[in-house]
Amino acid sequence: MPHACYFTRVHWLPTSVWNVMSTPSAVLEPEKSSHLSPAQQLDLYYWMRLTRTLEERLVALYRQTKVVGGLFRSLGQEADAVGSAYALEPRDVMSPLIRNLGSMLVKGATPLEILRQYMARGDSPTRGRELNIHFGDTERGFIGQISHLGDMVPVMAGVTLSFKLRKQDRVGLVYVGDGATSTGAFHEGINLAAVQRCPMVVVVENNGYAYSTPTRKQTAAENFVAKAPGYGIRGVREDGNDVVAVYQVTKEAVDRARAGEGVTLVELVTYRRKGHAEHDNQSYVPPGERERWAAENDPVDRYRQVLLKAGVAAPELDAVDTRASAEVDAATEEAERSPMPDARDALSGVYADPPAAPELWFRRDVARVVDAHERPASWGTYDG
Amino acid sequence: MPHACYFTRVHWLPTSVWNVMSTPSAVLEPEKSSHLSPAQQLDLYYWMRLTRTLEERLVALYRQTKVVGGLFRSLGQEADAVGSAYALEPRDVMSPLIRNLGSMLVKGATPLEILRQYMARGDSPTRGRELNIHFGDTERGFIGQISHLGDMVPVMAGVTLSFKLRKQDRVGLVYVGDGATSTGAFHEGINLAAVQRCPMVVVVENNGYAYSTPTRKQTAAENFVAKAPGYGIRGVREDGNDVVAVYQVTKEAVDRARAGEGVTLVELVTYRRKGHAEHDNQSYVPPGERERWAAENDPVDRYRQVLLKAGVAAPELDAVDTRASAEVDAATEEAERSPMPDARDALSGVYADPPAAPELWFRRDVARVVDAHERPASWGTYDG
Amino acid sequence: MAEVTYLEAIRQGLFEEMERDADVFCLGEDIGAYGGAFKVTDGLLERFGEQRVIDTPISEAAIIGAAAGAAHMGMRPVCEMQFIDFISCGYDMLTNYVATARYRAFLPCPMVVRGPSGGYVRGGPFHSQNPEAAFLHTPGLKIVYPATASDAKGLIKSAIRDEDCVLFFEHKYLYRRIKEELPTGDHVVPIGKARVAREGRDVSVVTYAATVWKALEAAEQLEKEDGLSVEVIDLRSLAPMDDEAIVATVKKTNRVLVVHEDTVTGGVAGEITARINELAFEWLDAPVRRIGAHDVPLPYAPALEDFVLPQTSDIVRGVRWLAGY
Amino acid sequence: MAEVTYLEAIRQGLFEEMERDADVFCLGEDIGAYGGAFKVTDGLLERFGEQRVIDTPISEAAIIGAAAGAAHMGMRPVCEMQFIDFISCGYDMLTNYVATARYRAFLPCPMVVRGPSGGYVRGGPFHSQNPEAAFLHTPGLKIVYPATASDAKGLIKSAIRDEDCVLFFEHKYLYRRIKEELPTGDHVVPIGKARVAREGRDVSVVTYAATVWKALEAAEQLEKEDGLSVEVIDLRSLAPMDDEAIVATVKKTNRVLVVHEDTVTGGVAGEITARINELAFEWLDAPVRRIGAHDVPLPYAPALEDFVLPQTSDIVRGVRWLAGY
Ligand SMILES: Cc1ncc(C[n+]2csc(CCOP(=O)(O)OP(=O)(O)O)c2C)c(N)n1
Ligand SMILES: Cc1ncc(C[n+]2csc(CCOP(=O)(O)OP(=O)(O)O)c2C)c(N)n1
Ligand SMILES: [Mg+2]
Ligand SMILES: [Mg+2]
Repeated sequence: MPHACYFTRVHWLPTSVWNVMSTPSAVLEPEKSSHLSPAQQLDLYYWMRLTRTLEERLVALYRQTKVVGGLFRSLGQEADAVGSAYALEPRDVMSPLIRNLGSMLVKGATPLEILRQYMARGDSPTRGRELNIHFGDTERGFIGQISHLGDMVPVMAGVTLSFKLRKQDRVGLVYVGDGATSTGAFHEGINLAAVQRCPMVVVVENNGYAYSTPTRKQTAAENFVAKAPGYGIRGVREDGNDVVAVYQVTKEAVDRARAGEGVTLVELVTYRRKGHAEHDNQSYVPPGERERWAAENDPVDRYRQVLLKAGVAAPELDAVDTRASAEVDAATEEAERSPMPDARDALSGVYADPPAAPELWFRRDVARVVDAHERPASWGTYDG
Repeated sequence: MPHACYFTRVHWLPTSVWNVMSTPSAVLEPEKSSHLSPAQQLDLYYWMRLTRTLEERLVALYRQTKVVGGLFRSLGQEADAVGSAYALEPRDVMSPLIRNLGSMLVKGATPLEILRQYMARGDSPTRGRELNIHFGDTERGFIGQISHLGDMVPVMAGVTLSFKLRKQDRVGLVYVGDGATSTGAFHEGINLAAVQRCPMVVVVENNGYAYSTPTRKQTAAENFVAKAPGYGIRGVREDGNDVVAVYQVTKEAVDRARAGEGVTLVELVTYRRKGHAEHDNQSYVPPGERERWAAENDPVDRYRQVLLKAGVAAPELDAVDTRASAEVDAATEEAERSPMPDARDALSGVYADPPAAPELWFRRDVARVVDAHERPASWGTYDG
Repeated sequence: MAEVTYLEAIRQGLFEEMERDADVFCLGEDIGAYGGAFKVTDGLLERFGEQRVIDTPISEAAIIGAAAGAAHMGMRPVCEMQFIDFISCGYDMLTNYVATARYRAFLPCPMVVRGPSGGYVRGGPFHSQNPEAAFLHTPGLKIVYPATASDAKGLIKSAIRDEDCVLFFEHKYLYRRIKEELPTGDHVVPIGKARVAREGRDVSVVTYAATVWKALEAAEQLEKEDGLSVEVIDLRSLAPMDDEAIVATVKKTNRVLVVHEDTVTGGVAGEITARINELAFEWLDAPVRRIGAHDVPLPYAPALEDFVLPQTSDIVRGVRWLAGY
Repeated sequence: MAEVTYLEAIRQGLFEEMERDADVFCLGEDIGAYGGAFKVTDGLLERFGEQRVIDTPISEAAIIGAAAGAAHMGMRPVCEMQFIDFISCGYDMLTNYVATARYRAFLPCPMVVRGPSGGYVRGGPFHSQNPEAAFLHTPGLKIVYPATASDAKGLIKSAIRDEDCVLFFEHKYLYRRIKEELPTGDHVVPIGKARVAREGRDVSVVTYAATVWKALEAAEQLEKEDGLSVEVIDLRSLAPMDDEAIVATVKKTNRVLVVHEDTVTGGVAGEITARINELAFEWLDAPVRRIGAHDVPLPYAPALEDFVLPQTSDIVRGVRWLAGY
């Protein structure tokens, strides 16, 4: 059972790093200092807390059926999302997945945007076109993902190829899950980026499951860094629930990419404590497994302990918690006031030219499209 | 330059084997004895010679414009094709590529079938439907390839999965080129087979080029066995121009697969001495490279020397050469007598039911379809 | 006898075929312990074991390719696409390898690729697709898309028994909304035969899948409000297509509305219109008209999805237009 | 002024656009030192260097995906598929990622995917395909398929300048068989506009790509042998389609034959037929008829390929049938 093996292979504090070089595996020393100022250390705590608080709010809204479509949690994975994204510069570009709400917050997405997205409002980033956190902003440096797993890897290979061709001092980071590593797109994209020595970092979030499928059914390899040598790139494996370690290992990979040293595969070992989406009852999870991770290895609790040990005062951390809640409260109120989309907006912007698709003949001069009884009884719950 | 590095990394006789286990690379001892009887040793020589003689005949026919479509040579690669296929039992199944004419001969394809294919005759194995050696026979145990590279890997994963599900004592072997390893299909197929522990052997024929693309532009890895750990499978790298070594290393992989030990990736290092197809002038090849391989590392010459050193009498080998030529002569004569396909056969057998596609309305009761002047001036030359 | 949902009907069909034929097995993502994203394969693992209900990595091309390989060897694989939208990842494998296998290499390829399809469920652009048009164009594939529970069961059984590859599209909006009593015994529905879902004299609606129900709803309304008698043809199979049934209804009503949920441009309705033109032009008293989704990716916000997709009220307007022509 | 082949015209177009705009770059298999399987990119490497003429691994999905990523960042990638048949490996990337990028995420995706297409060349089932039907169905993609050297040059330039993804299909049978003098200067042909290849009064043939030439050949013969005046419309662009031009010719001749090289079922001719039906039904004196390839994978033996594909003699028979209707 891979999750079991995570316990044996991943040590808690102090963390250690496994490096696999493209020539037979060598082991590097763990990083020493964190290079993080006290303010930055509090920052990391804030982003993790904000992620969790916002997701908890989304659960409440979901239960009130105010969320359209599925709800995806990153409970227990906040450290891997926040720590890795925190290693990027504002000019860098990242491609998040459904578990990377935290990464998006770090990169500048706001709780208000995310709430409007989940509630399918007309003033949400996609104006009600795409689900949950499937949105992006090239200005702030994150690309809107699509559902088809693996596809973002070739796309980010191209994003980073453009950085290289234009000699820009920018790096790209692409997230993939353990499951997504099985896709052809992952393989083609990482290989192309490796050959082109694109300034790209591939973060494999190994959270033990792909939907209901445990990692051992996803790959026969013991870990995902083992894939690095096959692409001739550097690979690193890290405890994904240690936010500082995650930051360090990602930062090093980002710095190397920036320095022209090409692609690094960073495997972050973590655990998906909730189901694939809210509707998933996790019947397939061995008893005690979730509870164990919750009790022994919650990334927020762990980091709080680290900061307290480091001398940060408890009230200071409580203040951060309060601030996060206040921000989420305010955002929720505003999001609830947001308008629903205007139906006719559905036709605009498939192409730059023509600006809108024609309204079809059977719709001309029709005001109300849908008769009440036609509205599906349930909106159902559909996955990532 | 990868080809250069082959010279440094691959020793000629005696050969050595690199094994890469899915745990950090360990090195195994080279195999000792060849387990080949004198008769079998002559067999290998016969199949290599027959391959070369048949391809030389095809070149002659190509120059006489009797070949329809492109002509693909395996000159200099006969050892990797013949030695690997020779490791299979008649009940085993193989999926060849365009450079595996030799493998197909070993598995029971006849020169007559191959000549008829290349000449697009009505009594050829595909009745003029598919090109060159794109044909198969499940009885004799080889599957007809398609052009789309990589696709045969998932297919063979399924062939071998069926062996496993039915508890049959059978093994599957799939060939891929260095270029084909970059396809998503290769990745998905080998990974699925690895997870399912299918009795499958993947032979990567690393001949230095994919069409005009040198291996260093195909992958940043130093070699292809480095991909094995990422799939949690065994990997072996061998001198592909040493037919006995190729046989040994493949045989071991086949035996392991048969014993339920799962997938092995066998990288065979060889060199494509001719162009991608006959029309390719190889302008992109560094001067002297081909000549060097021809002079220092021709697999047929090398093996002939081995046999002579081992005490086989020259006349015995000459007799084999004569036999091969005679067989190709006879097959050519017969193939030239073969009829062209019957046009209306083009509509049959897309489905089991209906048995044939309907003849379209504008064709009903039409005898002659094509006016002479419509026949394309040239048949052109189209690639693999 | 108890009523059975569209979803349960498919499950029963799979179950019965696996009982009947040891060569039938299922492979796909999360189909084992989890029973599939929609629970279509629920209980199969318990009954048939891990050897015949295989959880795969996330690799649609390999799922389809491996099914083809096993099919060549005489097995009868049933592939699940977790959502049919992901069949696009196996497009090359299906159109180039699978569809041509028998023709180019005389390799039998009896296999089924099935999965939840279609919209009206707030699934957004990647969980609502109708992929039939992309495959109708490829000789060598068969395509079915049932609208009723009874057809769903009868067609999945035929698909599994067919000697060639059958794409079996299941409409997820119908999964739990459609309930019927099913015929007892070995209930098989032949591939390639349409069904008259409702007899009528004035106008014909030719459609399939979820819009069959919208057409029936519209027919009701038109009978009440306009006294129009609308015939509804449920194609059920798209490849091969039942030309006879199409021509029969054209000759009967002389006015045809072709309806599908998929986007109009390049959709299956174009093919149907062309066939009517070729086979029954003289019988047409009005142009064949098409109703389908607007030509945009499917947005997920309710107001937007409802606007983009064809609705009952659209069919009502379309039929009125044809009746008044 | 010298005559230029269809192939050389495309090469010139690429060359000129790369000269004009530093953001334009090419990527594909063997397009650099080798100049591409058909030499369409010959000389580009020497002129623009390895940074702008990139030899990739054999990874069509990554080629297309990487082009999209670079396009988001403001570059204008031109992807070569070594044969267009391999675009099927990028089908998911094109239809799900690229086609939806602007709509779902407001991501500009100006890129071109081009490659040698079509048959009549003994290429067999995997080196002769016409993939237009598989993409016409996807909102968000544009499709052009030129028949003349002048259109080939003018359309590749427009495609590169377009703000969205354009699939540029090149007919390999025409590469070296079609020669013309090209307009001088910055010769651009707008996407979405058809061309009257030959004026006529009695029957219209609506077609594109290689069959334009067969239609013209047939028109000649029909004029000589039957005194029939045949109008030939070369669509050039399939998405968007030039409805005006189609309706205009229908209103002129009232008899239409739609011809393409691709297989008939599910092909583009169905869409064209449906549009004529919707937009000009009253003007039809005969059913719209379709001529295309028989519904089988394309075999490569000359006798078989010639039988499967539409030929000039077929168009002659088709027009005669319509004229006599
Ligand atoms: C190509 C493709 N196939 C199937 C799916 C359906 N699907 C959505 S999420 C998911 C599991 C993803 O697991 P993983 O990559 O480990 O990410 P995680 O959810 O664990 O973060 C699956 C199978 C998909 N989105 N794309
Ligand atoms: C998916 C796909 N893309 C492109 C091609 C065109 N193509 C045919 S052979 C070839 C090179 C293959 O190189 P390699 O795999 O090394 O095999 P080799 O010819 O060296 O034996 C290419 C690019 C193809 N057949 N399939
Ligand atoms: Mg996971
Ligand atoms: Mg090669």
